[in-house]
Amino acid sequence: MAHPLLAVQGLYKAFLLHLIDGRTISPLQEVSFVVEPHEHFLIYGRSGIGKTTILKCIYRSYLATAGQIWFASQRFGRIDLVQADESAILQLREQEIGYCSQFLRVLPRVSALDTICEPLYRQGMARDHAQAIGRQWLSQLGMSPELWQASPVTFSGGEQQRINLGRAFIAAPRLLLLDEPTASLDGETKQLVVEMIRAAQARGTAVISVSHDLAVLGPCADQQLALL
Amino acid sequence: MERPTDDWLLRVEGLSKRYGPGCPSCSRLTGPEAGTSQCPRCGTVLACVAAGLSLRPGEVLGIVGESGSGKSTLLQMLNLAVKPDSGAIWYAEPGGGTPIDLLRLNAYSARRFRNDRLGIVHQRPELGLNMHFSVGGNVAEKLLLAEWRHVGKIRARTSELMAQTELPVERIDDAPGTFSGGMLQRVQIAKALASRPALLLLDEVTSGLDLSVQARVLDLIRRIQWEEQITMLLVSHDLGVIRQLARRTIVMKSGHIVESGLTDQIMEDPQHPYTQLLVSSAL
Amino acid sequence: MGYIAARGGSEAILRAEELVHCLRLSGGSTPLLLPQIRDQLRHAVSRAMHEGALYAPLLAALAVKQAEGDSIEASFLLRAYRTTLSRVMATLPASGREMACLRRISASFKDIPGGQMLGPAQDYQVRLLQPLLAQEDDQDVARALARYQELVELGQPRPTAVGHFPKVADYLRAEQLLVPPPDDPLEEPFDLTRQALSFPAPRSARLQALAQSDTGSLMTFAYSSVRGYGDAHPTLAELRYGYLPIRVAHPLTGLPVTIGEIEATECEIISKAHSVAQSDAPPRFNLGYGFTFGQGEVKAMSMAILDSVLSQARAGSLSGESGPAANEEFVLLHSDGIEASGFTAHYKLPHYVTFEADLRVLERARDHHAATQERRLSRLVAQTTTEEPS
Amino acid sequence: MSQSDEQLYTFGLIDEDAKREIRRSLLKAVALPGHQVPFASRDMPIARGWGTGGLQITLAIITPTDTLKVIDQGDDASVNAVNLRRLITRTTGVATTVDTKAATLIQSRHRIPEERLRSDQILVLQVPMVDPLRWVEPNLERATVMHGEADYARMWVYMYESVVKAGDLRIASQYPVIVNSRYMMDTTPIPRWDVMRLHMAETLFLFGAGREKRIYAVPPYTPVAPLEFEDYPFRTEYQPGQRCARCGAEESFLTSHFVPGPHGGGAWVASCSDTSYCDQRLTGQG
Repeated sequence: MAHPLLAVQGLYKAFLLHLIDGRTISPLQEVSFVVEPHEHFLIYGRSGIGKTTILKCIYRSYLATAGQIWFASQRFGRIDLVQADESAILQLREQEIGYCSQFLRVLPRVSALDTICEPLYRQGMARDHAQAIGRQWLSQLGMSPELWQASPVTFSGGEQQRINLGRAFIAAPRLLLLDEPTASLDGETKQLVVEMIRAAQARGTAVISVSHDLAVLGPCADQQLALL
Repeated sequence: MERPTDDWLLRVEGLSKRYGPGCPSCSRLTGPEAGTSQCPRCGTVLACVAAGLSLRPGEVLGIVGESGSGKSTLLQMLNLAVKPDSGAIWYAEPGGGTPIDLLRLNAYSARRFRNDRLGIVHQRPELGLNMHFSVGGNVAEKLLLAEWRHVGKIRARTSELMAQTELPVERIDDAPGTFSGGMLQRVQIAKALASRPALLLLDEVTSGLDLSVQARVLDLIRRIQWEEQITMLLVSHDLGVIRQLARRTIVMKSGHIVESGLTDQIMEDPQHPYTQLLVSSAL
Repeated sequence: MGYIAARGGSEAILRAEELVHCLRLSGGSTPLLLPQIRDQLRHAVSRAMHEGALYAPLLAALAVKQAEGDSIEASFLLRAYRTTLSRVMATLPASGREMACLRRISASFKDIPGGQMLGPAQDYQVRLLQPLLAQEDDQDVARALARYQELVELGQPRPTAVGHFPKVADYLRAEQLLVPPPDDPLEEPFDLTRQALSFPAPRSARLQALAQSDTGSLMTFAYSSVRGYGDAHPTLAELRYGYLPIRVAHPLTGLPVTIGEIEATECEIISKAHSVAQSDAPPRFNLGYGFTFGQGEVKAMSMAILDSVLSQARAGSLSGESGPAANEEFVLLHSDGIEASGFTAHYKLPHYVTFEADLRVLERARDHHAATQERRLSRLVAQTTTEEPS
Repeated sequence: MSQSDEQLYTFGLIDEDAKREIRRSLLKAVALPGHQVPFASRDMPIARGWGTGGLQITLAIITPTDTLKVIDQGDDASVNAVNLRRLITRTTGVATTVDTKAATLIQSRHRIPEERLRSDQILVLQVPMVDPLRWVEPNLERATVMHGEADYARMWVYMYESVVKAGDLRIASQYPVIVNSRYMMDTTPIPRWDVMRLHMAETLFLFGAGREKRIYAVPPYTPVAPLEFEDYPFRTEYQPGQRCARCGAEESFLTSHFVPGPHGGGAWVASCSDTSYCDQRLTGQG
């Protein structure tokens, strides 16, 4: 393989806060690393050290202040996610890069099934087909069928996180970004997450997770990056 | 920088509109920094200055800004209802049509284009509907301009649209005046969809509605977007509405586009001082 | 075949005309002479002239006589006559400043330069019928003439001012309290007799149309705009009535030559004005202008109010709900008395053909209604029968 | 009387300038079939609304060798027709006729004569209301823009509403048509029976509205299409089995009138509205 799947070079992020007298805060000092296909790359460190900032810069929810993030895209070839135009990013989000936030942000009045299927709909999969896959995922995640048509707004934190993870994994992206995937989960579900990561790797997905939960995710990581 | 795609439906370049005679100081004394779009010297309003944007087929673009920011002027120019002073609105029919500059169409062709390829939903239903005609007649107007000449077929299509927008089909012949605010927005949506437009323009469609009604109208718009994969341009002062529907967002202030980006980036990492203010006020 | 439809025919029309003529004289009273009408029915003559848009007092008196006092008919006769006249030349613009005033009042200031002059005003008359008028004779005429002389002596102006007064509007304009006139005054004015009105209309077209409009219509529109269906707050800057010199350019020298004078009423109304929204100019009053041939004060005032309202409507400086009087098309297209009366009266013409067509359509609509009712009924019957299981 | 008229007035009453202006407007109207051309519209000695538009066109194009026919409601002897004919002949001295075939110039109110008109004839129609869009847009400024953009959707909605509310197209007369696939035109209050006789006709039709100050035209061989739906087609007043009570014509426009009986009472009968057509059929039959 000529290029790694993802090469982060000199990534730096600062926020200029216009409303607070133009003060600048920089949660993330320069960071560089490389992620290979199929790899599980774990970033750990105490909270507030900028772990999430890295993921958001990769996903372009944040605009990096400096550095490059080279991604080996199937659609566009080698592309710098810092500079790529928005429509390219949107296409990459649909087809190649998934993101699982720490908390599920759901659209109100949309059922659990539709929520989990949404990435498949976006990829243009037929509704029936997508929902068949969605149901499989929901039962694997241990969601009882009477909840499938309900809105996740009413779910418990653990249930919401399961939906959140399912949504991220279902699309089988080439790169999956997980933000504290085991937070607010019980031990059994934490193990489920580890299995899901392994299964995704087996299907060809590279995973970058950020966590302070080294005990659970450490053993299944191929590489680790500690932020100090 | 990569140019990954030229696949766009609409491409707007340097679109400007001013009201008033203009003077040499206009551009210096207006804009986001000046905090106004009206020139204090000559009174000219620079409603929209050199706006540029592009829309991919099937995408939803949000335009957010306070009243007077120029977002409605921009929308009305795209609706070919307000003639810009300069700029171009390139349109490429999905599936590889030759791009045309909509501003170069003659009045007749512009009218036809507006009817057949655009749909608009106004904040105030009386701007989009003729209150003297029945609901069915209002929806049928677009079909009639597109030369549908069979009452039976027109009513069948109108009924279909009413069902799609969750309107009671048996009330097809009732006057709009007997409908509630939320239902009137549905009627407007049904009318906008009648010609299967390439682009749907939504102007503050839920402002002024009760919260629960607002939610249902937004759900409807989202569902239609899913089902029809229709390209939408959504103007709102409400970031919550934009967040629910749009994946890319443009922020306008005093006639200028001050920031544009992915909606989550605008929300989580706003760059422009005004956007930061907007986001912080919304949360 | 025994069927012959009722038909008008030439004979009937001629006889109808003769009957009208005879009926006027059938009472056996002394026929009216034109000077009597001109002098004693002054307002009828004025009205025929300003609505007929022709200044010709004796012809107007003839029109009033022929129309038997019907003001719209009299103005119609004058207008139909006017159209046959060839145009010799156009007069130079006449200014009310040069009017030799018989009357001149302002409601905006108590004292105005030159002073208030009531002149011949009916305004303060107690409206009691005067039975003695019924028996006027030559002696009364002589007495009135003598008294008129005395009154004229009493009101004799100082030798310095021969009835020419400065204008209140000029004073306001000098103080920069008035918006500038909307149109370039050098522009060739619109000619209503040569061009069809189209909208938006230039102000010169508006003023011409208003000047020849029906007095009652203008009064109604103006009244509505000040009463509750509009945003007009008029103050009478000045109303003057008197003799206005008329000049033409001498065909050889080009110098202005006075060819005569006309009796006229001129009115200027100022109204609470706002500066136009997108302008840094300070707020100013708006000025509306009214003018009639002869003495026509209510019409001149109504015209000035409407001119002001329409100017403001066009400039977008009206606030609040504005009624029909702020709609230029609506006002100008519906206030010409001759057009309005003609069209209203035309419904006296036969409409057999259109009525027959209407009848056919009504029959179809009634059939449709009956069918709908029947369907509704049978549905009802069907419902009731299904609700009661047999 | 006619002596003094001749001294006071020119041939055709109105002055040559006015005639030229009307003829220019007519040329423009012919060049843009169905389009409303503004003209000054002089004051006439007959009332506004009583045919001043048609009258001005007739006076602007009439020549001393013309043979004139004037009808109202199809009737040469109707009061208004008599009145207009009297004015035109008094100021021009042209020959008049009641025979449609013999006329070179026909001025009419509300009807097109039953006999097929020829290319050497001109029909002038008196128009009360000009703009077919007034039912949906009374404001002329806005209606003019709608004509400019051929934006007739609202008028079509009006037709649709007519079907929905009355079960059929309920416009009786002044039926709107599209002329030459471009402009929507008011057909003056001619009955629907006459509307299709404008289509691809040999004759020049001129329309004059004096009070509204507009002129328009349907030149020979111009397509004229009434507004209709595929499932609700345009229909004329014709009823199968109809028959003129006077001449027995089965294909003509009839109007009803009351005929008193010899011993009091009477009956409603229908006969041809075109009286000269009816009379000729009677004499032809002997």
